[in-house]
Amino acid sequence: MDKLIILEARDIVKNFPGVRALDRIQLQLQKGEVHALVGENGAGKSTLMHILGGVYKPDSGDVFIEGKKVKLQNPYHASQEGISVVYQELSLVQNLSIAENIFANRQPLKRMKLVDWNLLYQKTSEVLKYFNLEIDPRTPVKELSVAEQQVVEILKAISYNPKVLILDEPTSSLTQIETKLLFKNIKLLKEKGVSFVYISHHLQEIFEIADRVTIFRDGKYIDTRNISEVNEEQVVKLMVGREIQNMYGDRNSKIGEEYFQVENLSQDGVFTEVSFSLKRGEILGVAGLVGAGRTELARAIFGLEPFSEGSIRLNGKVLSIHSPGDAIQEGIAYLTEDRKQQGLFLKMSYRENLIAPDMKRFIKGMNILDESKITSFAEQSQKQFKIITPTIFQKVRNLSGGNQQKVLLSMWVGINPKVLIVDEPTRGVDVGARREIYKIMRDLTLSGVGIVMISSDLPEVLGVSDRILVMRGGRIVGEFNQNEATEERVITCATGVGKVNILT
Amino acid sequence: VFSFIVPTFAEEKLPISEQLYIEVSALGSLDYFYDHKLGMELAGKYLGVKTEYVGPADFDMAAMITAFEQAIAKKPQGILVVGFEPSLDAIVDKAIDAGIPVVTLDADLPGSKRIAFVGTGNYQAGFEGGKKLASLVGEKGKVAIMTRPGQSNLEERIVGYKDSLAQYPDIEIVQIADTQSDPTVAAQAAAALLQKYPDLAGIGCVEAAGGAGAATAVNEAGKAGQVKIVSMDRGNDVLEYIKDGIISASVAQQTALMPFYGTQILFNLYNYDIPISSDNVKAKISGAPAVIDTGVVIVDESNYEYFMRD
Amino acid sequence: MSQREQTKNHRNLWRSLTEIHEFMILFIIIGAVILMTILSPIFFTSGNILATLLSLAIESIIAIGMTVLMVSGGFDMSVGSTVGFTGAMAAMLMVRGTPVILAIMVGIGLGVLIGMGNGLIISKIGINPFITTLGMLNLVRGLLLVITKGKNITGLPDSFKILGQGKFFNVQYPILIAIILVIIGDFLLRKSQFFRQNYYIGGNERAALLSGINVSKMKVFNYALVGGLAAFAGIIMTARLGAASVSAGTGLELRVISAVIIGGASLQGGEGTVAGAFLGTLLMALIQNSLTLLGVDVYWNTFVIGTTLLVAVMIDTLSKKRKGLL
Amino acid sequence: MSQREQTKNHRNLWRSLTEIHEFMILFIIIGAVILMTILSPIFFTSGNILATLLSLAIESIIAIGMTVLMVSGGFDMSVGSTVGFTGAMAAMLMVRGTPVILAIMVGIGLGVLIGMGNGLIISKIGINPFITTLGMLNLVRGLLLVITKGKNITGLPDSFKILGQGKFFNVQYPILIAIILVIIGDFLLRKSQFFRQNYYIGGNERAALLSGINVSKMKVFNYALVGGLAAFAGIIMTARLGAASVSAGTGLELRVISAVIIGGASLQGGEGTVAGAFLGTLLMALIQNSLTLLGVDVYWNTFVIGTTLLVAVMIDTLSKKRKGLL
Ligand SMILES: Nc1ncnc2c1ncn2[C@@H]1O[C@H](COP(=O)(O)OP(=O)(O)OP(=O)(O)O)[C@@H](O)[C@H]1O
Ligand SMILES: Nc1ncnc2c1ncn2[C@@H]1O[C@H](COP(=O)(O)OP(=O)(O)OP(=O)(O)O)[C@@H](O)[C@H]1O
Ligand SMILES: [Mg+2]
Ligand SMILES: [Mg+2]
Repeated sequence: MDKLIILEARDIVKNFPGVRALDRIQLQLQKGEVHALVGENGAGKSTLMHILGGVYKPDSGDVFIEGKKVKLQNPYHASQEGISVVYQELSLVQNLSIAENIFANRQPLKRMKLVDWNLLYQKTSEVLKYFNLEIDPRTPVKELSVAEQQVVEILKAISYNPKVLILDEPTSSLTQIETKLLFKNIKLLKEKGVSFVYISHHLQEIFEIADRVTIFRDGKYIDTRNISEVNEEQVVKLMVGREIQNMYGDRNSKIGEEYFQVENLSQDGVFTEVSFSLKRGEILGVAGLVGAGRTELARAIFGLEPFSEGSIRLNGKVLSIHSPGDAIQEGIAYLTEDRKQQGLFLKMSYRENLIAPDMKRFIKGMNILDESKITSFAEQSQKQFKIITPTIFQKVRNLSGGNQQKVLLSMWVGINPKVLIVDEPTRGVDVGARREIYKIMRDLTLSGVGIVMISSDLPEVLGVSDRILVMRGGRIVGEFNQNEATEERVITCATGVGKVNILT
Repeated sequence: VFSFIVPTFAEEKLPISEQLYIEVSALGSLDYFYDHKLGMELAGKYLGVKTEYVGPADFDMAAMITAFEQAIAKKPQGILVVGFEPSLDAIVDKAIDAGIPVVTLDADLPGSKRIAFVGTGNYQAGFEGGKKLASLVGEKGKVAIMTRPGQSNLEERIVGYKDSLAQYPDIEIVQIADTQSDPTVAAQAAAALLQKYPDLAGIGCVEAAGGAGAATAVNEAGKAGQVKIVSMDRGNDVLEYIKDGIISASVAQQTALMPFYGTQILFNLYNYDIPISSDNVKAKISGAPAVIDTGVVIVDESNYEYFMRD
Repeated sequence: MSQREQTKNHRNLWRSLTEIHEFMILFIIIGAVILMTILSPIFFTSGNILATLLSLAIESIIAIGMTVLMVSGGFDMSVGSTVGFTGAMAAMLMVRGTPVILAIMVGIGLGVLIGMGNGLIISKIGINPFITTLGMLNLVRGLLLVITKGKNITGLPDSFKILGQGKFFNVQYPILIAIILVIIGDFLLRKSQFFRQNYYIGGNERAALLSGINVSKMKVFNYALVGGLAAFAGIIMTARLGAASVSAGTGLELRVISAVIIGGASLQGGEGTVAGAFLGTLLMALIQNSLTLLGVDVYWNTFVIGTTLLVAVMIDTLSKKRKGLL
Repeated sequence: MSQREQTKNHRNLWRSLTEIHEFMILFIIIGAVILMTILSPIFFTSGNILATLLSLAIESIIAIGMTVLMVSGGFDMSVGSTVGFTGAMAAMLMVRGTPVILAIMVGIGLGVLIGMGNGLIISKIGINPFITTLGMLNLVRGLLLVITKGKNITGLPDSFKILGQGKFFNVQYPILIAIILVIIGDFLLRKSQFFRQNYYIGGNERAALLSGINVSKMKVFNYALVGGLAAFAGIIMTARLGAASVSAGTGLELRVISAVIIGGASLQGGEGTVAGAFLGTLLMALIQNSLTLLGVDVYWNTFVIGTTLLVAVMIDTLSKKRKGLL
C-alpha cells in the first residue's frame, strides 16, 4: 500500500469486567477511503470506536494519527486531532435546539464568550442543507423523529470538519431516502479527502459505499480485504466463521384461517381507518417510511395508546384492550422497536427480564414467586434462544446488541402469545443473530401463531413476509402477496410516486 | 396534690464523687439552653458530683424520649427534665417506677409523678411579658404577638400574654403572626404588620427569632422606639437591640438556677434523710420541696449590660 | 457439565455480591457495637439495647414503606407530617369517646388517603414526587395546626396506651411490632410477585408499562402504603408517649430517607431491601445512642450525624467501586 | 414552500410556548397582585412592596446558584446550613477585629469550600447529591454549633451592618444586590457559553461528555457557586439582622428549592431559568405577605403555603399538558 495511512490502531487490548472486548486488534485507515468494519454483535467494533473517539482508554496498544503516536485523553482531544464519531447510541440533548446540539460547546461567540445566536442559527441552516432539511435550527431535538435525530447526529460530526469520520451503525434508524443522502454526502466528503470508518450490519450498504472492509470476530482481528475482491458470502463467512445459508428460512406452507382482525382503527392525527387481518401461521410484513405511523398502530393495538374508533377481534371475539396488561391477557405480545429505552430492564439480569411480561405464571401460592421454577425456565430459555451470556444472572446491559434483541424476543415468545407483533425486530442485529431471530419467528408460525412484522429493512420485509402491507401517512396504502412484491413496488407505494422522484 | 410513689433507695449510698445527675432536654442548639448547661455544670462543680446534659439539638420529642430512656439505662441518682410536652409524662413515670427521682425544669409536667418542679413556667413568662408590654405602650393601643404556632411551650406563653393583656381594656391584640422560628421570616411578617397597622404600639415576642425579626423590621421601617418590642430571653442579639433602643425589654428567667436547684433537690434527696414523718415512704411524702419558682427578670436598658456574655 | 458448574459458581459469587450491601452495613454496625461495648459499660445492657430498639421502632416501620416506594423510583417527604397528623386525629377521636380500634382504623385510613393524594398527583398529573410531597408536608402539618389550634392532646384511654407502653417478656410492643413488620416487609419485597413489580418500575418505567405492569396503580398503592405505615407509626408513637403533640414527626422524613439510602436504596429506584433499610435505621440509632452514652457535648451531635451519613455512604460506594459493581 | 411555512409557524408557536413557563407564573403573580390590591389597601404601597422584596433578597440570591445547579441536574440541601455557618464565621472574625472586607471574603471562601466539598464527593466518588448535601447540611450546622457553642454573635461593626441596612434612594442594599445578581445570573445562564454547558450536562450527561464538556469540573464549579452565593446571602443576612444566629438559615433549602421548581426548573435537570426562579421566590414571598396582611389565623399559614405550592405546580403542569408540551 503506498497510500497515506491517516489513522492506525495497533495491538489494542481492552478489557471490561469479565469480558475481553478487544484482543490485540488492528485497523489501518487510508486517507480518503471508506473503510467498512464488520463483525457480529459484541465483536468489539463500538469499543474500538470509543477508543478512537477518546472515550475509553485502551489497556494496551497504540493509536497513530498520520504516523504519529497519540494518547487520546478525552473526546475533546480526539476531535482536536481530527477524529469525529457518530456513536451507535444517540447522544443528543433532547431539550436543546438542533443548533445547540450540532455546535455543542462550540457555539460561535461574541465578546465575553457570549453565544452569538444569529451566527449559530445561520451556520446551522447551512449545515442542515447537506441533508435537504428545511427545519428551523431552533427546533428542540425532542420534536424530531428518530431518523431526523440521527441526521442531526451525523451533521454534528461533519460540522467538526474532521479528517476522520467514524460512523457506527448510522443507518439503523434511517430510511432508504436518508441513507441515500448520507451516501451522497460521504462521497462528497471523500472527494475532499475525508476518511471514513463505516460500521453496519447491512452488508449490501458496505458493498455500495466502502473501499475496503475489516472483519472482527470475538474481539479479534480477522482480516482486511478490498471490497472489489470479496463477495457477501465470503464476508459473512469471515465474520461468523461459518457459512450462512438460507438467511430468511423457509416460509410456512400451512398458513391457516384468518383469526385476528383489526377493523377501521383510527387515532386522531396519527393513523386513519386501518384495517387488516392476520392468518394463523402467517408473517405479515408492514413496510413504510419512518414516521408512517406503524409503531403508533402497534402501540394502539397493544393498549398503550387509546384509539378513537375501530375494533380488534381475535378468534371472532371483540377484544376490549385498555392497557398492555389487557393485551397480554388476550395473548397479544408486542416487541418494541426501542429495546433499550422501552423494552429491556438493562440493570436487571436476564432471568429477571425474562419473566417481566408474565410474572404471575411463576407464583407458587400466596403470591410468592417460585425462584427455582424461574431459574429453570430461564436456563431452558437461554438454551432455546441461544443467548450468549456467562450466566442467566448477568445484567442485560452487559450483553451485546444482538443478544439483547434475542432477550427481548425470548421475553415475549415466553408468554406463549397468540399474536406476536414485532417492531423492527433486527435493528442493529448481526447476520448470525438475525438468522436465528428469523428462525425463532418461523418456528413460532409452525405452531400456528401469526406474526405482524413492522420493519424498515426492505430486504427483510421481502425475504421474511408471507404478505406485505404498506403504510404511508397513517393509512394502509398497499397490500402485496409475497410473490408479487418487489423492492421497487414497495418503495413506490410507501413514498408515493411523486415524492420518489423529488427525493432520489 | 401529687400522687407519687416515693422511691426507695439502696442502703449503701454511692460516694458523692460517683453520683450522677442527668438533665434531659431538647432544642440544645438554642442560645437559651446555654444557661441550662451552665447550671448543670455549676451544680456538678459545687456539689462535687458528675452531671450530664443530653438531648437532641432540635424540638424532637421522640429523640428526647430516647435520650431519656438511655439516661435511665445509666442508672443515675436523679434525672432533670425540661417538661416541654405532656408526651413526656410516660417516660418520667417510667423513671420514677425504676426508682430514679425526676425533677421537671423550666416547664412542668403536672400529669406525671415527678417529684418537684423548678422554674418560672411558660405561662408566667408570657404573663409577665404582657404586663411589661402593656406598661410600655401606656396601657392602650394596638399590639401584635409573634410566635411559631404548634410548639407547646410557646403556645403556653401566648396564653399568658393574652391573659395579662386582657386586663387592659384599651389594649387590643390585633394579630398573631408566624415566625417559623426564622428571623428573616419574622422580619417579613413584622414588616407586613407595620404596614397594615401604622399605629401599631407594640409587639410581643414569645421566642428569640421573633424578637430579632421584629427588631429588624421596626428598625428598617424607621420606627425604632416608637413601636415597643418585648422580646424573650437574654441572647446577646436581644441585648444589643436593647442597647440600640430597638427592643424595649426582654423577659428573662434566672434560667441557670433551674438545673442548679433541681440538682440540689435530687442531691439532698439521695444523700440526706429528713424525717418529716416516722416513715416518709409509707407516709407517701417525698421529702423534697414541690415547686421552686425561679422568678422573672425584666431586662431593659437599665440592666442589659450585665447580661452580656462573650 | 463444566459449563453448568461454572454457572453455579458464578451464581454464588453473584448472590454474595448482591447481598454485600447489607453485609457492609452489618459489618459497620458490629464494629460500632464492639467499640461501644469497650467504651461504655452500659452499652451492652438489656436496658440500653431495648431503649435503642424502641427509639427506632417508629422510623423502621415507616422505612418499610419508604423502601418499597424508593425501589419503585418514588420518594415521600410528607411522612413526618402524616405521623403527626394521624396520631393527633386518632387521639382526638379517642378523647371524644370513639372506641380505640375504630380511632386507630380512622387514623390509618387518613394516612392512606394522604398517601393516595400524593400518589394520584404524582402518577396522574405527573408532578415530581419531591415537590408534590413537599407541598403535602406543609398542607398536612398545616391542617393539623388548624384542627388542633396548636394544642397537644392528652387524656388518652389506657387501653390505647398499652399499644405503645405494654410489654411482652420485658420487650415493649412497638419493638415487637416493628420487627414483625420489617420481617414481613422484607419477605414480601423479596419474594412476592406483587411487590417485586416495584423493581421493574424503578428499573425502567416504560419497559414496565410495556410488560403489562399497571404502573400508575402500583405508584398510588406505594404512596398509600407508606402513608398508611406512617399513620400506624404515628399512632404507636402517640400510644407510647401517651399524648399527641402537634410537632410530632417534624423532620422525621429526612431521617427515614437517609436511613433507607444508607440501607442500600437509591433515589434512582430499582434497588434496595427492607432489611437494608432496617440496618440503616439501626446504624443511625446506634450512633445517637453512642453519643448520649459517651456524654458527647450536645453541640457535637449534629456534626457527628452529618459526618456518619457521609462516611457510611462513602465507604459503601467506594467498596462497590472497588468490587467493580459500579 | 407550504411545508416550510408550516415549519415556521410551528416555530413561532413553539417559541412562545417555551417561554410560557415564566409567563404562567407571572400571570399567577399578577393575578395575586390584583386580588391583593383589591383586598388590602396597604398591599400596593411602596412600603409594603419594598418590605416584601427585602424579604426575598436572601432567597433569590441563593436561588440563582440553585438554578444553575439544578439545570445541570444537581441539587443542594446544605445551603441553609451554609448561610448560617458562613454568616457566623464572618461575624466572629469581625468581632475579633478582622477588617470587614477580609471577613466577608473569608466567609464567601468558606461557602465556596463547602460547595467544593459537595461537588467533589458527588462528581468524584459518585454519591447521590441528595444524600451528600443532606450529610453536609448536618455537618456544617454541627460545626457551627461546636464553634459558637450555640451562642449568637453580636457587636458587629456599623461599617458592616450598612451592607444589609443601608439604602440607595430608599431601596435597601440587599434588594439592589439581589436584583443585580438575578439579572446578571439570568443573562449568563441564557447567553454565556460557559454557563450553557449546564443545559447539556443536565439534559444528557453522556452527550455533554462526548461534546468535550468537562462534566466533573463543571459540577464542582456549580456546587462551589451555590456555596459561595449562599455564603454571600448569609453575610448579607447577618448584616441586615445585625447579629449572627446559630439557627440562621434553618430550613431555607426547602424554600429555595421549592421556589426554583415553581420557577420552572426540574429535578431531572436540563431546564430552568434564573428569571423563573426569581418569579418563584417572588410568588412565595407574595403569599407570605398576603397571609399576614389579610390577618389569616396563624394556624392556617403552613396549610396555605403547602396548598399554594401544590396548586402552582399543578396549574403549570396541567397547562403544559393541555398545550401538548408534556
Ligand atoms: N461498558 C461496558 N462494560 C462491560 N462490557 C462492555 C461494555 N461495553 C461493551 N462491553 C462488552 O464488550 C464486548 C464488545 O462490545 P461492542 O459494543 O464493542 O460490540 P460491537 O461489535 O459494537 O457490537 P454491536 O454490533 O452489537 O454494536 C461485548 O461483549 C460487550 O458486552
Ligand atoms: N414514543 C414516542 N414519543 C414521541 N413521539 C414518537 C414516539 N414514537 C414515535 N414518535 C413519532 O411519531 C411519528 C410516527 O412514528 P412511528 O414510530 O409511528 O412511525 P413508524 O412508521 O413506526 O416508523 P418507524 O420506522 O420509526 O417505526 C414519528 O414522527 C415519530 O418520531
Ligand atoms: Mg456496536
Ligand atoms: Mg416505528
